[in-house]
Amino acid sequence: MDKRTLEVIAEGDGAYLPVDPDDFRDAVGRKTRKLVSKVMTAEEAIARFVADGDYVVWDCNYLQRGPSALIREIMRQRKTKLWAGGKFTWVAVALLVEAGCCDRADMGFFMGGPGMNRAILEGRFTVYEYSNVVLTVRLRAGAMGVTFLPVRSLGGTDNFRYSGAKLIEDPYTGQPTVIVPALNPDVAIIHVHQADVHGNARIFGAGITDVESALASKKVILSAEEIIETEDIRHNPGLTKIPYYAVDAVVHQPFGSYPGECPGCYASDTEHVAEVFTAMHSDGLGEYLQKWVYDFSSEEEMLGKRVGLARLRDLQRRATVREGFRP
Amino acid sequence: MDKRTLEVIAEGDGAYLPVDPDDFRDAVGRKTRKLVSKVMTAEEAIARFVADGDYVVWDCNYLQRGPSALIREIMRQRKTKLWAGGKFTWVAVALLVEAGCCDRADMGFFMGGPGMNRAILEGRFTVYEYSNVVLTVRLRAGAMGVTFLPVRSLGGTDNFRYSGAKLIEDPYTGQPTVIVPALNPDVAIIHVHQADVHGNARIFGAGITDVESALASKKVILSAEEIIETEDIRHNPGLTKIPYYAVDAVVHQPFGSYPGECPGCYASDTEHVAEVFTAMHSDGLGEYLQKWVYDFSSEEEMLGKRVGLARLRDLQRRATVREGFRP
Amino acid sequence: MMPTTRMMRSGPWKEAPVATSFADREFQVCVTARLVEDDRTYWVAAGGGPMYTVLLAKRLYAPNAVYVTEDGIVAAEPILPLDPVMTVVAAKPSYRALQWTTMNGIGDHCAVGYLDYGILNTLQIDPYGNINSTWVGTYPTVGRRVNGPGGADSIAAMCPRTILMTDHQRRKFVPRVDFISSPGYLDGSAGARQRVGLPRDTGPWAVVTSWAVFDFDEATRHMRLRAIAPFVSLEQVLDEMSFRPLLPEHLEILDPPTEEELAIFRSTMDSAGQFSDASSHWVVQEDDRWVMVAK
Amino acid sequence: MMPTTRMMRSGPWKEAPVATSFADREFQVCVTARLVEDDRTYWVAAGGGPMYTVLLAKRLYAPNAVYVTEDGIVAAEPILPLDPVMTVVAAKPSYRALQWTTMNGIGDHCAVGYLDYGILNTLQIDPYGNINSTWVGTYPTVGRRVNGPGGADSIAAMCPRTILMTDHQRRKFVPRVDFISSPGYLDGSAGARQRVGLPRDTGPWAVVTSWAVFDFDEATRHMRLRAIAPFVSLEQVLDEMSFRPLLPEHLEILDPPTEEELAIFRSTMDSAGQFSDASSHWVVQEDDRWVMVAK
Repeated sequence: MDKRTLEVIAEGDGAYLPVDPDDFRDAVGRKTRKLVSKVMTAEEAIARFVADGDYVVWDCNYLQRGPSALIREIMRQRKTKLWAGGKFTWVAVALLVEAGCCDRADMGFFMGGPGMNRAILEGRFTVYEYSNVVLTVRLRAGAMGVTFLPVRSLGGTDNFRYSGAKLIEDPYTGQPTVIVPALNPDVAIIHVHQADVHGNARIFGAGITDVESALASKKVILSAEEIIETEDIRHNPGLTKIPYYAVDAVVHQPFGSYPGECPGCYASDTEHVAEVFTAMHSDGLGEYLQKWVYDFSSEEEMLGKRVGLARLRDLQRRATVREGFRP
Repeated sequence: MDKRTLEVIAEGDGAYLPVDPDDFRDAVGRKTRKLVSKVMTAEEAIARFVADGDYVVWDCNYLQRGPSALIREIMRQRKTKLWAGGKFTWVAVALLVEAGCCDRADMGFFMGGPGMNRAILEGRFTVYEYSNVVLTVRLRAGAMGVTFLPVRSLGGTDNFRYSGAKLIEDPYTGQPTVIVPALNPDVAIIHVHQADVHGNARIFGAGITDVESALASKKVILSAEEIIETEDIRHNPGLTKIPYYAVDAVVHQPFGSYPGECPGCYASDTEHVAEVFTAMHSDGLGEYLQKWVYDFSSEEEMLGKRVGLARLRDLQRRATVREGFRP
Repeated sequence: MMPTTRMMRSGPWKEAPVATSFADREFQVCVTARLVEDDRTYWVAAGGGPMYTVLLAKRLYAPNAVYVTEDGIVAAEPILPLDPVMTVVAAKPSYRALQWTTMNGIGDHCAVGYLDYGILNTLQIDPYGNINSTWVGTYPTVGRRVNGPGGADSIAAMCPRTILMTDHQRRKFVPRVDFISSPGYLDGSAGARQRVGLPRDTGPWAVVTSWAVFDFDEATRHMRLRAIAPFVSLEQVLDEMSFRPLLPEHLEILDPPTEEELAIFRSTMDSAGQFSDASSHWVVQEDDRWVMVAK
Repeated sequence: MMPTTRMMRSGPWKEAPVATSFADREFQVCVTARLVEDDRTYWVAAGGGPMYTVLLAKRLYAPNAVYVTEDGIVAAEPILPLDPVMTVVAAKPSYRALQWTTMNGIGDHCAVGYLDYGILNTLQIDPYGNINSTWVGTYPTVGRRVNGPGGADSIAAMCPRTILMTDHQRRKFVPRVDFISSPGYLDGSAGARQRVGLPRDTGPWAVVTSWAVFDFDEATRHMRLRAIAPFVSLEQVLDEMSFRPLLPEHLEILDPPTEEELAIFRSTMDSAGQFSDASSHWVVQEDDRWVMVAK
């Protein structure tokens, strides 16, 4: 091709987190490379590494091997004005909105209910429209250190109109091509099966975008079902999904995905799942949060008093499928 | 940004494999989704799936967990006019040029010697300039089904001038950004530790771009140290790197990386490695090919007669590091 | 002849004992399962009708159909029934897969063309197969927020053929969707999808409701009625749509569910009745005629 | 003060017994090892001087320096010595790593800024630290093909600080490289690297040869001599360069290798002598003075 310009055919008008890969590199440059222990409580990790106004992304979700305990701690600490990366997340965004923590979200998939609907119509909560895969592609761009990526979807939808996507003349084929802006969240919260104290982390089973979320985010908080020795990491480096230098905090949080499932460790609490869905659809999330979050100063207290050891044991017993979810 | 065009600031003038993702999708659409056995000999696989003029990419290289046996079979069958993806490959390109199989290559890293130099100066062999990582990024673009990807390297070099890269005004930041064209090779040849008969493949240890090469290529030939049961695959799906539907042929090829190392299986034949380097630098690759390739009708014959069982056993014995290279 | 017609006309179910009492949504799953091609790859929306459909088809009609889900699970042999909503990133639906990858991973598989069919649910659908699952009303100021596209946008954009499932209700078949969450043929014009960057030779292939099956006219890309259930009339079908589909030269009458289809569906998929409870109608056979009663 | 100076001036080697006989290339590795910062991440060209350097530094001066290689091996504790050329995608150099990823994986780690330093070999270098490892002569018609950039282009482009290693020979220090394989400061103008898309705050940081250490002037980005070996004169150093570097206000004299440095290097890295055999000179101490003899 000898033409010297490319046409920008169309652009979405949705706000998006500003794209500045060199600024992100500066933030990464300030993180330690030392193999020091980053183990701390959920309370300390959220207090230190989640600031009001941050863009927060989590991997998986409140019901499925997500950092449910860390999400509850964010609400317990009454963080405000968070921008949520709402890819494939059933109820978490609705909870954060109900708790007053979140005033906007990039949409992939989440459920709302009357509470979120009021927040939208009253202008307390704004949604920018993408899809699950397009949001994971945006995180992938952030994890590659580039400013954007082309995608073969999103074009022609109203998501495109209310997003940060652009339709440009392809530099190589001349055909219309959709591109989406890189996403470098302020903080990623990720639940993993195993991590060492430095943050080298293992995740078993299918997933959404754990690795990309970790590499794309300025701050990374891991909650881990199990803390393992760095010796174990070194004996099978192929199992390490997230490298320690990307990690700022390691929270030892057994049942950190409760009420969701952590595959190979425990099943989901189906009664609790039904309760949160019912609460969401019947405008009862306030009571839900009081019962499951605000009434307790910590996850340990909630699990011990509200769920109870017998119930936790039962959830572990119900995790009958183990193969592939252990080293 | 409300500007409607993007400036193309500079463009390399190197030829590159034409970018046509929809054409690639058509090729992928013609591949079977059936769980049928794709096991065949190296001879049959190369005869059926490597055509004269094809763009051929291999992962790793002739000395390091690469498809060395398949590369020798390509030379044995005297394929011609191949375009080689020369990322991180010590001697393989020089061998293919000496054998008359290859008339151009995209350069990442390879060694030449007098033979290749003559071929270049006499116009029998053309090189287009990239780098190892940029070639793996081009394959990644091909594996994502997109037409190009941005990169934070290559700019300012003479590689850029002799490549298919472009320097464009970034659609999001307005800053100069380098983009490189997607690469969808005609055929990928990849050596793996384990595969089932359908092509579900496991690779252990560090690697270059196995998965991207497989997903980006129209035809995929695997050589496997070991054929395992599909039952084994299903018992640990997290170990599967390459999905069966991307694979056209599975060649059971123990010592398929000889004279290179296959980590956890056998060490490299250091004498052979020295021999091929010496031959390359002293213009002796013709003799090398006669001795190690043309004198034999198959890999089995070469390994049995030229290397010998005792030597092979010794190479296995020298593979003392096993941890992490086994399920 | 469209594959849909061949598939509707003949199959093992012709010889099987017919069910005499079922929800119209159960009928929808059975009919969709009969459209599943063997030896093809499917990206199914995780959970609900789409996943039930491919699981039922694999049991009865297309044992070698392969499906993936958006969490990157390839060709699983799940342990059924699944826990409510626990259809992705969970142990039972992941069981005995051939590969576990990620959402970006499976998005790549689809982008390069390895996934032949998609199966989706729709909240609203228009004559060109555009889907709304984002907003009911006037976006974003009047009405109600729904879930968003989830993985459906990628499936509808990149799979060569997409099967859309929806209840047969007037509010679902609208002349214009309130919001295009996932692309159909857009305005129906030739090349409309490629003009916005979508891959060539992709788009909606069939729409299966609780009462009827539709495809899309090759020339106009407008939705076309192809077949109706034995328990409804053409008038009933059209009356429950807010736009008029094209009509076929020959209208097929769909076969009712078989006892076997329902037994498998009810015991291993809809075991808690969560799916059929949402049906609008119940169908029973009373001396050789079908009677449909609103629930 | 530039880190290079601090590092050259003080260190544990000051107290260690000095070697009295060594190849100038061995000196180069020891000097470079002393420039390695503890608790920093390094992307090293696999094999040869760069890898020897970081391994030697980890043994003696920077135990917590972390290095990666282009095959995606993070923080290995390799089994030494390594087999010839088997420095990547091999078992011994991979041993006890914290992570095994891929070339694209490690490229991402570098692109987002996790890799602080790069260490590279160079065939030709110019006053602005541009590197040629592709072609000697007039590309592509006259002269000789070399190896190509390999991973060096990515390292030189994306690491905040790059250390360049080369033999101290006139043909290596050229006013203009025949081919820019990996970027230095390009034409030396302000913002030259960002104008071609390279990340901010990156570029060559030091050049270490078998005889001297250079850095780059902050204002002009022109190569500047900082220190020379105790066994060469300033004149010898300048005489073996085809361009004249900037000269420092104060010229440092580098400490010779220690016996410990050489013992470790010779026993665990250069055990076959493949590296030092390529040295141009041998250095011996004869009554308190250093004598350098051409090999």
